[in-house]
Parts: sequence; structure tokens; C-alpha cells
Amino acid sequence: MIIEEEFTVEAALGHVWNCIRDAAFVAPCVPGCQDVEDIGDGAYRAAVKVGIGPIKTVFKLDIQVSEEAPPGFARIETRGQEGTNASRLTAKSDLTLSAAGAGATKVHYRSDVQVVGRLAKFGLGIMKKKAKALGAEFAENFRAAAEAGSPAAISGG
Amino acid sequence: MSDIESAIGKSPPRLEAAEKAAGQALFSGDMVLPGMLHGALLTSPYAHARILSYDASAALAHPGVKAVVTAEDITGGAIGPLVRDEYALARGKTRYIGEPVAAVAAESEAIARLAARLVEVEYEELPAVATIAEAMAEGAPLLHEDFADYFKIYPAPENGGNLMTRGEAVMGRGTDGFDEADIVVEGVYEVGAQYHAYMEPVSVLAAFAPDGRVTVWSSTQSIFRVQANLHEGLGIPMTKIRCVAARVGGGFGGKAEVSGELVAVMLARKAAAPVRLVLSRDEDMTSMRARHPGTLRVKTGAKADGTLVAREVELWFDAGAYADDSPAVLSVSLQYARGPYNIPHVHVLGHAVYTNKLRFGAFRGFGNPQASFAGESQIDELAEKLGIDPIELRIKNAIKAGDRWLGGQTITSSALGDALRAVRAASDWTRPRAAPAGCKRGLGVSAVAHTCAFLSAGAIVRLQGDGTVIVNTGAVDIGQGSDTALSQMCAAALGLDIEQVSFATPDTDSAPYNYGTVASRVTYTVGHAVHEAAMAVRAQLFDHAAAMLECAPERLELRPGGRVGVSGEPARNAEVSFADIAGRSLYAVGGPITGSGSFMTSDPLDPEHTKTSGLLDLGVLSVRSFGAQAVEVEVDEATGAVRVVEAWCAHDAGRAVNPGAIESQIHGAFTQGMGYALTEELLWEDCRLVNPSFMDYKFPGAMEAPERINAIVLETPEVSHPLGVKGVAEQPLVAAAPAINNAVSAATGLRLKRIPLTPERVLNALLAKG
Amino acid sequence: MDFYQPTSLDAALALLAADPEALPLAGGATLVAMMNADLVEPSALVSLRDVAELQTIEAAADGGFRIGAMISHAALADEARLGGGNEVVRQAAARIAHPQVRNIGTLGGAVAHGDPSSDLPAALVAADAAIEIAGPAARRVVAAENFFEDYLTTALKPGEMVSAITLPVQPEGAVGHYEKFARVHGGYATLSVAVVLAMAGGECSHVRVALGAAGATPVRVDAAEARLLGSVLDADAVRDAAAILAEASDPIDDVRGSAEYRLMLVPRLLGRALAAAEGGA
Amino acid sequence: MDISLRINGEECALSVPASRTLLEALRDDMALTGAKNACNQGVCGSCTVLVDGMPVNACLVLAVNVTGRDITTIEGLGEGGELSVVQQAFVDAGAIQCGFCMSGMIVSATAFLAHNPMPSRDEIRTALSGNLCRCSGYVRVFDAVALAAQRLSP
Repeated sequence: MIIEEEFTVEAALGHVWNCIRDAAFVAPCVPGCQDVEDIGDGAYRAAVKVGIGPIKTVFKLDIQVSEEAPPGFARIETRGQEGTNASRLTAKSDLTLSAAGAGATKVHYRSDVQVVGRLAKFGLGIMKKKAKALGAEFAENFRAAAEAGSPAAISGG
Repeated sequence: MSDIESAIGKSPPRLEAAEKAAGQALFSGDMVLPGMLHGALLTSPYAHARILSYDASAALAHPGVKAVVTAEDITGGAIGPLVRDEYALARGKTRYIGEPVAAVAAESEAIARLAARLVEVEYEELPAVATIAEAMAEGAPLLHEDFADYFKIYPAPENGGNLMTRGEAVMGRGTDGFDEADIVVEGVYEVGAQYHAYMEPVSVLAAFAPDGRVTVWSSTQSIFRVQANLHEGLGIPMTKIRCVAARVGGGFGGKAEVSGELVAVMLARKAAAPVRLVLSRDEDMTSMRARHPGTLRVKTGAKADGTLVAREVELWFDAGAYADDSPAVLSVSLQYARGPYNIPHVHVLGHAVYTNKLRFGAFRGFGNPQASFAGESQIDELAEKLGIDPIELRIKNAIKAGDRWLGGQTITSSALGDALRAVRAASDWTRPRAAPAGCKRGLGVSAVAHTCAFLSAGAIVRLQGDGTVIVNTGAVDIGQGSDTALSQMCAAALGLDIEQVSFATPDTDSAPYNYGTVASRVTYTVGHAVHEAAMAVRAQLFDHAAAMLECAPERLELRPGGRVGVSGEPARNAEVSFADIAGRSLYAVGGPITGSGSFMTSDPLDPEHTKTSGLLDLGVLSVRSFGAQAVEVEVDEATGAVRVVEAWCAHDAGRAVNPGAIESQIHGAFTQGMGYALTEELLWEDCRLVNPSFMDYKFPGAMEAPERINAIVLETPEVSHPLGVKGVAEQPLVAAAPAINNAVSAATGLRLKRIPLTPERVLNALLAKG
Repeated sequence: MDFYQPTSLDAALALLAADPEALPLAGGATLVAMMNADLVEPSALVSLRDVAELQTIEAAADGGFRIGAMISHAALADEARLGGGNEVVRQAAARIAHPQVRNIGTLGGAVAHGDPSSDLPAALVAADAAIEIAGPAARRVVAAENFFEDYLTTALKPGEMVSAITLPVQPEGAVGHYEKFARVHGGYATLSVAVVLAMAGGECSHVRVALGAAGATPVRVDAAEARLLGSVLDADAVRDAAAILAEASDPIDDVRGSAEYRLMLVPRLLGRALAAAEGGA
Repeated sequence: MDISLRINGEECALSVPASRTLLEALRDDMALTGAKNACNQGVCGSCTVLVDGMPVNACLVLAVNVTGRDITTIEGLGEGGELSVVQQAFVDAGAIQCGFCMSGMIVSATAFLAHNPMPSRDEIRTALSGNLCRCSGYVRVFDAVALAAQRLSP
């Protein structure tokens, strides 16, 4: 399952890069993200609440930035599970930032997400739509946050 | 047929029908033993990964958990019917999402399932290949790095990467033969992966006795394949393995090889308690096996008068992560790629490729459905170009007794022409079909041949004290009615009524060897052994009767109902009953009367007739039976939906032992073939199966059943069998998809080349045609 | 997991209010299926089996109907009084799955589940039904059209449940029709079209159309109906209306059909549904 | 939870967790293994039993939710070891092959015939639309129901 999103942030490339690489900054933008922990050298742990209708669960994620070429590119590998391994998630995401004239930055991310286990049994079609919606919501939150100010200025999620 | 053999040709209800109607039939998932535990699987979340370590501590600590097994508990070698490329559980590497990696035995199924998720497995993910193209690409990751060292019983390609098997056969002048053709048709056909959808998911009950002897009740098509795999995969000597067939809730090839038996035995051994493992539907669909999806490029050449002269086929099968029966399926598919026609110049080439998906194995038709869908669809295209009626073209080229099959085996009897004429007449072939508004109707035809003799089988017939007999063959009745049919054959040989014959539950402790309920073989192959065993009993009966009636055995005759009499003297005192003879043999002279029979199929190929390479030894597969089908379909032009209105299925049973059971097999097999043609397809996104449930994988229900399936049982006695019988259980499936595809062509003019013919594909084709 | 079997609606609501993780158990066709698939593990179930108030079908004074949430699909499908325009709801109930599920599943359960590819949501929107919601604090009514918000997401707030559905009196001479296309009979729809149509003097005098399995919720567009109103349901009118509806649709890709295919079916099934309704008028 | 179910006319007291389906209760607690579990999603019908005479999927019904109700399973159709008319018709019509779907199929047919004494073939087909079978192609199943109807009619 591919989730792809592209949006423009009215802020300088360097600034946007700093924002996106700051876990504390990004976490509140991720819908359902309850907490995130920076374990150092590009590794993070996060808990993300996910739900479709009556189905509610929390994915415990291990995130690792595997490749990085600041300020334009980062590759992120994610592994996670929910409900004591009832479902497992693996994702490989590429994040590319590029200057988009007049101090704006184009953010493009593409992640290949695989979910296996009970949630996967549920139906791929709905999961894709839900994932797309989460992607769009993240983009909107991040764009607003990045334009509002620097990472330190962000209030709680 | 003298009245002595009256037990044949009748359709008594199945021996076990009442038990099943009452809900009393015991399937292995219904069985309970004292102290029994429940098993559950932990399966791989990765399509391709090295297994670095296991940590079962959390699982073992969970209350109610009695044992956890992983590959570290394997005490035997690799398994696999044709190449030993697999283990009881994933070992060292996992090669498809859903592959069993560990298993837990606990006091309840719920606890076992929860605890299975607590077994921590450390993986190192590897790149995976989801398709044939990816698997064969330069530098593609290898599933089986040390494939070359595996034990194999077929000639495998060297350093072919993910290429598991490559088979080729050339007959006559091969592709040069196309120079004799006035018209050539060529096309690429695609076939989807079909799931067996047996109603009973895989289930096993295993229990060790204190002396270390294990008894396994499982839903299987072969108690001897289970025994062999337990021996090879766990190193248990066969003296310590007893396999018993419970009632089986359908197999269709999916239970020809082992499914969960090895895991259940490992759990029972480690937990020192009986363990019952029953897969859920989505586990069965995700972890077990299905029919090979693939692509076939087919080319056929014919003279203007319709004489077929040349056929070329190149076939690629996706074989999944483990070979299972793939090399054999490929060999059989190639052998049928010529079709049931006298085409002199043939070149067929086939490949089966490893991919990181569940294994593809045996499924009713065994490679023939794929080859026939392509071949029989193309024959119709050729008929259209030649301006010859599709049935005429088939009759003109139909293979006859005395002709030789691809490979050189001689056809002993062929009813192909009769079958085609039968369906032509029955379907009123030339009458145009009126369709409701917005729909189009059409009639399509296909021809089919399939074998029914395969490998070996034994049989023991024993006279019992009251003069009745008991047949023991080890052949498992998976619902096709073999218990009843074999009992009828035994009754016929001894002039008994079927009520005077009982059938022993298949049990490796007592049964003679039998390869399995596969390849439509039971009626012919096991029937051979049963007849021989019964005749051995007959001879002993006559010896006793000769002494009791003081006359030469030659002057004796069997009399209906279990009597031996002096021929020509019908009087009462000139005969003795089987019971009298039994009494004499048990308590006076000679000892117990037991007859045994043993049969081996052997019809070696002729390398002079057909040059082959990379194929399995097909000499153990022979005696073809023939059939044809006409199908009327209705296509909804607004949605592309295809509905089968009626089908006429003529199949040659040689001599119908139980006509009713044969008709039921034709109904069921045709309907399974209809599902293959119209709705059934397992779908993957990369290497993940996306529709492992009956909610998302649809096969025909009562509403999809055609208005009528006219089963026409032809009887062209098979000269190579004492009772003239042949097996027909796979043919009606094989013929269905091409007949339906040709009917859709007749209705719409479309020439579709990919099944299933989903409404979406049909509508898009209709719109593209304009 | 706790289990309660209250005998009054108020008692049921109190139990639900006491435990936010508790769920009402109507028939169980969807809820138990999800529990079997380990997708839902409620802390408590409040069975509505013995709540008599939810088990009635009453003809309302204005000629409409009030149908209790616990009415099974089978009972709804056999309800002969649901004729005319409201026939669309009866037909939809009759096309759900198969006899066993229709005997278990309930109207309230299906509506609260809010699956856009199930049969009742689109039919209720076409019939302009209203959903009666009972909550710990108050009772409220939401038009079916506004009740379905997203995949498996409805206007229900925590502690609320569906208590009844009211079907309005349909225009004079209106006929309802539910056209469902699925790969096999009884399966979830690839696409469905629910229609309530009235004709006067050969022209369309009233029409409501809702699509099932065409988006996160049933798809209905005023402009599409406007295009049909006053027309003789000629091919152009139907084609234009279908184009408007397709434009507003956002179907998913799944094993039952691709998004493109579902959109292709919109004009075809709309034409068929209108013709069937007109035939019945 | 302690509940009581009237199964095949016999009052049975059971203590089951709330999440236990009627199918699990019948098979595991009552050793009535006629009803089968082929999908556990209410699609295949192999678990069909009657609750107050109505065919339902026992896998979608919680045991606690049918306390006090009349449950009829395949084991309860016959009388004193004899097959019921419908069961016998399935045997005589040669409708039974592997038999795994047959408990559900026969229970559905029994309930249907109780309300539709002389059904058409299409009505039989619709009544069994919730009972999947992979062996028979349904031909002999429809024949069996028609035969039972004929034998039941006065």
C-alpha cells in the first residue's frame, strides 16, 4: 500500500528541514500520535492511535532514519505492532524537500506501508482510503505548524 | 454383464450418507481425547527473511500454555514430494507471508492463539520477489540458495536462480511443422490462482502413546503421504507412526500433501499430550496452497480443411515459495498442452518459478485446467478463422483408440467423438439462443482428456465368519464416493450385494499401501487391486467348495448373494454358502481366506516418439479418459456479468460403477470449474494475499448454480481394466473454463484470454470492441 | 467481558453511559463477526434483545412508518406495508446476504455500523428516512443523509444508540427500487443504486437517488435529481444525472471492483433502477 | 455467565464467557459437533442451527444472547435414532458427498420446508443461498429438498 503526499510550505527549506527532523515538532502533526521518544541517532519510538469506526487500537512504532542528505532527503524505516502482535506494520518512506521559489518549500513523501495480521484482514480498500486521509491531515497540520514558527514555538499536540 | 456383477451400474446411497445426514460423521476437528490440548500457529509477517532467533519465554509463561515448537524442534530432514525444499516449520529462512514459523499447544484454542503471538522471533528482512518476472530478473534475490543440493526426483535446471523446473517436449518436426499450416493462430493466455475452498479447513489430531508411537487423525487425501512426511520430516520410524483418515470435508488436491500434521505431532510430542490443530479459514487460505497461476503463449497451425498440423506452447507457472507438487503439475500441464487432438508437430516448453508467495500445488486437474483453458479457447479462434463449426473441427481431429499421446503412450480407448456428438445433440447446438433485453446468450464447447491411472495401490479382501467380506485399500474417501464404488467393485467380483461388503477405515496399521486419492485414480488404479484381491478370495472359495461339493473347481460358478454352486445343477444341495466355506476355513481346513491385490501403473514414454527433457517420469501416469462440454451463458451487456444458464457435460467413465456418484462428481467438478472461469482468484499486493476469506474470495453458491447441469455418462469399456472402468472426477472441471470462455465469445464476439472472466474485464472488453 | 440484558431502553442507555468501552449488541451480524476476527474487544455488551420498545413497526399518523432498531432484516423484507416509495427499503433488506444473516441482523445494527457498501444506508437516504437516536441525555433525530459521516463512522456520539428509523410518507404514486450489483448473490455490493421515483403525465415529478459502495457514505446530489426532475427519463437526462453522481463519488478499489469500474456502473445501474421504478409506477 | 438453553428439546445449563458464540458452546461445551466452523464470519452456512425455528449462523450468535431460547441442531432433527424425512431425502437423492456442509444445509432446508410446503426450484435455491457447498454443484441438493417436500406433503 502506497501513501503519497505532496504539499508546499510557505517557509524556507532549511527551516522546514529542521521542523521535519524534530520529533517533538512532528509528533503533534501526526493524527492520533500519543507520544514520541527520541532514542538518539535517528531512532524514535512512537505510539499512534488508529481507529476505523468501532475498531480502535494503538500502533507502537520503532522509527529509524536510515538515510539522510540534509536538507533535501531522508529515508525512514518504520516497524510496529498493535494489540500484542495482533497486527504488524512495516513501512519504508522517502521524504524529499525542494525549494519552491520565494521562500517556499515543496515537501513530498512517499511511503510503502505493509500491514499484516488482524487489521489487514479488514479490507485493503478502506485501509487505503483511511491512510490517504491520515496522510492529508498530517500534511495540513505540518504545513500550518511549519509556517507558524520554529520547532521550539510549538505548543502541545 | 452377467447378473453376477449386478453390484456395478447401480447407485446405492453412499455407505456413510446416513451418518453424515445425522451430523454424526466425525471429522478430525470434531474429535476429542482426554487431556487434549489445542494448537495454534505463529506465521511469518515477512515475505522473505532470515530467522535469527526465537524467544518463547513470554509464550511459555502465559497461563495454560504447555509447549512451544519452532524449527529447533525438527528432528528430521527436509520434505517435499518431488524436491525436498521444505521443513515442518520455517527453518533458517521464511519465504512467504503466512508461513508457519512456530506453534503453541495450550489448554484452549483461544489461549494457544494469543500465546502464539507472544513468541518473539527475530528476523532479518530480505528483498522479496512477488512475480515470475521479478523472480527471473537478473540478480533477483534467491529463495533457495542451495537448491542444487536438494534431493530431487526429477531433472532440475542447473543454476537457474529461482527457476524450479523447466520441462520440454518435441514431437514430429516440432515448430518446423508450422510450414504445413495454411492458417496460424497465436495468443497469450493468463490464468488466476484458484483456492480449493474445501469446506473443512485443515485439521489434525495427534496423540503419542506411552511407547512413543504416534497416532494421527487428519483431514487428508493420503494417509501414506502423511506417514511418509512424518517419517522424513521428523525422523520417526514408520513402526512408530499410525495414520488414520477421519471423515474428510473435501480436498480437491489441497490435502494431497501434508498440511498441519507435522506441526501437530511436534506439539503433541513436546507437550506429551494429545494436540488438536484446526486452522481458521483465513489461516488455511494464507498458509496452505492453491492452484498455479501463470501465463501460456499458445500457437496452433491448421490446414484450410481444418486438419491441425502444429502446436507450440510456452508456459510459465508461478510456483510459490516451496515446490510441493509443482514439477509434476508442470509435466502434466505440458503433456496436455497438445490437447486431445492428433496434432503431428508439437513443441511444448514449460517453467515453474519460485516466488515469495504461498506454495502452489495439486488441485483438481493438476495443470490440465490451465493448459486446456488456453488450448481449447484457441481451437475456437481457429475454427472461426477456418469457417468450420467448432465441434466439427474437434471431431475431425479427435484422438482415437490406437493413436499416441504426446510422449508416445498409446490410447487404449477414446470416446472423444461420441462425447462431442452427445453434447452437440443434447444442447441443440445450432439453435440460436434468445436473450432477455440488454443481454446476449451464446453456446460454447470444449473437449477434454485426463488420466485415471497413477502409481501404485494395494487391496486386501477378507472373508468374514458370516460369509460377508471386508475391503481394505487405504484409499481415503474425500467425498467423491470411493468407499462405495470400491465396495461395489468387490461385490461385483464375488457376486455379492453391496450390503454384504464393508469398507475398512483407511489406517496405515492395517491397509496396504496406496499413493492417495488424487488424479482421478481411485476407481481405476485401486479398483484394479480390489478386483485382483477379490479374485484371489474367489479362487480360495472355489478350492473349498470343490472339496465340499466333491467336484473340480472348473465346474463351479458363483451364485448371487454369496454362494458357490456346481454349474448346470441349480438344486439346493449342489451349492455351498460363503458362510459355510468361512466356517470350514476357520475351524477345519485351510485357515482364514484373505485375498490381496497389487497394481502399478506402468506405461513408459517412447523417446523415439517424443523427445523430452526436464519432465517427470510420466510413465506412471496413463489410461486417458475423454469428455466434452457444451455451455450456454448469458452476458449482461450493461455490467459485463456472465451467468451460466445451462451445461451439458458428457464424460466417459468406461463402465459406470455408480452412475449416480459419477453424475454428482460431474455436477460438482463443473461448478468448481465455473468458479475458476468466472469469479475465483486469489489476489496479492506485492507478496501479501489480500483476500484470504470467504467474504472476499467468492466461489459459486446456490444462486450461481446453473438452471440445469446435464450430466451424460458415456461408457466405452476400458480394455486395460478387468471391469472396464475409468476415473472421471477431474475432467468436468478441466473442460468448464474453456467451454464458458467460448460461450462468451459466441455471445459477444469477444476473444478473452484471461480468467476469471470478471464483469469488469468483460465490460472493458465489450467497450474496447465498440 | 461483561454482558447485560436490560428490558428497557433507559436501562440500556444507563449501562452504556456507565462504561464508554461498552457496545450495544443488536443482532450481532456485524459486531460478532468483528469480534470473531479479533477486530473489536468491547469491555461489556449491552444486549437489546429484551427491549420491547425497539421491536415494533408502527404506521405513523402521516402515513409514514416508524421501525424499531431491533427489527430484523428478514422482518423488514417481509413487511408488506412498506410499499410505494418506501419499497426501496424493503427491497434493500431483502438483498442483504442470505436468510441466516437476515434473521440475525437488525436495522439499527446495520445503520449504526455505517458501512457504505452495505444495503440499507443508500436505501434509507433515497427514502429520505430519519434516524432516531437515543442517548443518556436526550433523544434526537438526524436525517439519514447526515447520519452517515465516513467509513463505519456515523453521527452517534459515545453512549448513544439508534432507537428507530422513521420513513416519511412518500409522494403520491412514488415507487422505490433498489438495484444492487454484486459479484455473487448476497455478497457486498460492487455498486448499488437506490431510487424513489414518482411520475406525473409521463414526466418525473419526484426523484431521490442514492448510490451505495460509491464513497465513504451513500452518495446523493441535488443537481443530479434536478436534472431528472421534469424529464421523461430520456437517455440524455439519465446520462447527465449519472455524470453528476459519478463526479461526486469516490469509490474504493477492492476485490469487488476497481474505482473506475464502479464509476462505469453508475450510469448503467441508474438507468436500470429508474426503468424498474418507472415500470412499477 | 450461567445460562440455560433448550437444545433439541432438552434444558441445558451452561456457564460460558460472554464472548462465546453459540457454535463454540454447542461444539465444545455440549459435544454437539454436527454444526461446523468453515468460515466463522457468517458467510458459509455450515454452522446453521435454528433459534426458535429460524435458521441462523451459530458463529454470529453469542450463546448468552439466546438464553431461554429453543435451539435445534442437526442432531435434533431425527426421532429416536431414525433420520427425519428431510435427512432421509438427502440420503436417497444422493445429495451428500463430503458431508461437511450438510448439517447446515439440512437444518436450513428443514426450516424452509416448515414454512413452504410446496416450494418451486427457485424458491429452494433462494432458501439455500446461505449454505455454501464445494462438492455437489447444488443439483442433487435441490433435488433432495424437492423430494423431501413431496414426501412431507399430505
